Amino acid sequence: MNVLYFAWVKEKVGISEETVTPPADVTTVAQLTTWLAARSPKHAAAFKDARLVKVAVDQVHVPPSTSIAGAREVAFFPPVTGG
Amino acid sequence: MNVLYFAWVKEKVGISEETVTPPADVTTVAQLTTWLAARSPKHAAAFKDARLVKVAVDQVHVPPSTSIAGAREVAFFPPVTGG
Amino acid sequence: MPRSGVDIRVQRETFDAGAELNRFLARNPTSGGVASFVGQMRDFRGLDRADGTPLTAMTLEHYPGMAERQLADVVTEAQTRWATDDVLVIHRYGDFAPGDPIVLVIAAAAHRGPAFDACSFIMDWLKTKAPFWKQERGPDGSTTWVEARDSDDARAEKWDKR
Amino acid sequence: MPRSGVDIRVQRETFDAGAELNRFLARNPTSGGVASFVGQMRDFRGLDRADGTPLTAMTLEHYPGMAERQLADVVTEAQTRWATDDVLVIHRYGDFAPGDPIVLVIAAAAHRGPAFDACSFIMDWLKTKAPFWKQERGPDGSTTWVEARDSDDARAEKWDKR
Repeated sequence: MNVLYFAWVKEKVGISEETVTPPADVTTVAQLTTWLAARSPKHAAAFKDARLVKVAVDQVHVPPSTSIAGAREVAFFPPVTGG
Repeated sequence: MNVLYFAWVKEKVGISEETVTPPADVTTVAQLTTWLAARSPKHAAAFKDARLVKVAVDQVHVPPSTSIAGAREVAFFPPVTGG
Repeated sequence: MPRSGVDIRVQRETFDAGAELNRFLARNPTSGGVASFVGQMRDFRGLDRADGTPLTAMTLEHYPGMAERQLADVVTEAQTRWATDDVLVIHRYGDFAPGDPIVLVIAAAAHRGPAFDACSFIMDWLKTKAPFWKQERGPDGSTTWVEARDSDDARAEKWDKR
Repeated sequence: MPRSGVDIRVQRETFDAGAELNRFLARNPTSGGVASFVGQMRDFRGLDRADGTPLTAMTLEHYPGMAERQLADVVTEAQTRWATDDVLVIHRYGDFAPGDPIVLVIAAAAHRGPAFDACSFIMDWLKTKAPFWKQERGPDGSTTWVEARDSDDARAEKWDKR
């Protein structure tokens, strides 16, 4: 699974992209977030307040309860501020 | 007093402008309208349904009860349809 | 803050909407939001083309002097209600063919809310206050004075109910 | 009626708002109403210049692919809600100086109501859905990621309460 980070989430994690293989018991976005946060102190800092981090699965905004089954690309980022 | 007509009011009256001197007992827009309507059959046709005709005194929209004391220019026209 | 700019023109000649927009943007470079509206002559009468009857030409009559004055009053009212940086209004009169531009309104403000509101308000109010009258011509040569629409009155009045 | 046109571009290069508006008008000659919005980089942070702090530069990061996709979804939603003839959206990313254009939205419809509504709706929704992030730079060189504004969420949500 390809994981992308944007804006200050990217700065905190320190990388813009990584390929991960979460264990089988990680089935939702919320569980993936918890699992990623345990990967390094930088990941932990980025996900410290998970409510501030928005998620898109395969380029669609989703809530934390969403399944990640079959997901190819999961992105984490702050609330958007374009326009 | 200069009286102006626009759009279909002008077409019905048959002229775009005339100078009139109403008698002293004609003091409001409503009375002026009644007095003008009596000037000719064409005037009568234009003012047949006076509610359809809007009035401006010195280029400001006014209701029929408005005084015409001191008015230099009174205009009669249909509801506006620009834009 | 300098007082909001104002540019109001009532003219027979056509206008170049894109060139006007670019000139307006150039003199308001740091207004965060610039909203604009172009009204063009439709080629049909009615709410949509499928149900409408075709139009071939239009004449816009106006009341010189009062037209400029009413547009200025409408713009002043908008500037009282919203913190605009600049406003442009061009309203044409005379003869039109389908597709010809009739009116252009542009409003600049720090943020998009007041820019959109001021622009939309000016269009709604000028529709019921500025002394212009449309006479449409159909394919058979017949002419009709356009009747004022209740929906325009309703749109103009809704600004007082906010 | 043909299906509404759509032109969506996510690009680093600047755009010429006036030229885009004129091209858009040229291909929609008989749309009665064409509403547009240009967003430009402000030279201050905050609600108005008097209370704000100065800005010297900005970087807009975006999520390639998802940005185009979200903009397309927002435009489709607008076209579902209003009978638009054509819609254009250009959203830039990369580095900006104060006054630089960021976003352009143009909507054409038979009448001004749907044109204004579609244009304003697209701006409100893209503000909360399209994956772009602004990082502002002040005169001292310090950078700040812009925080999402509650007022933007409120504006986006108000379209569902109409």
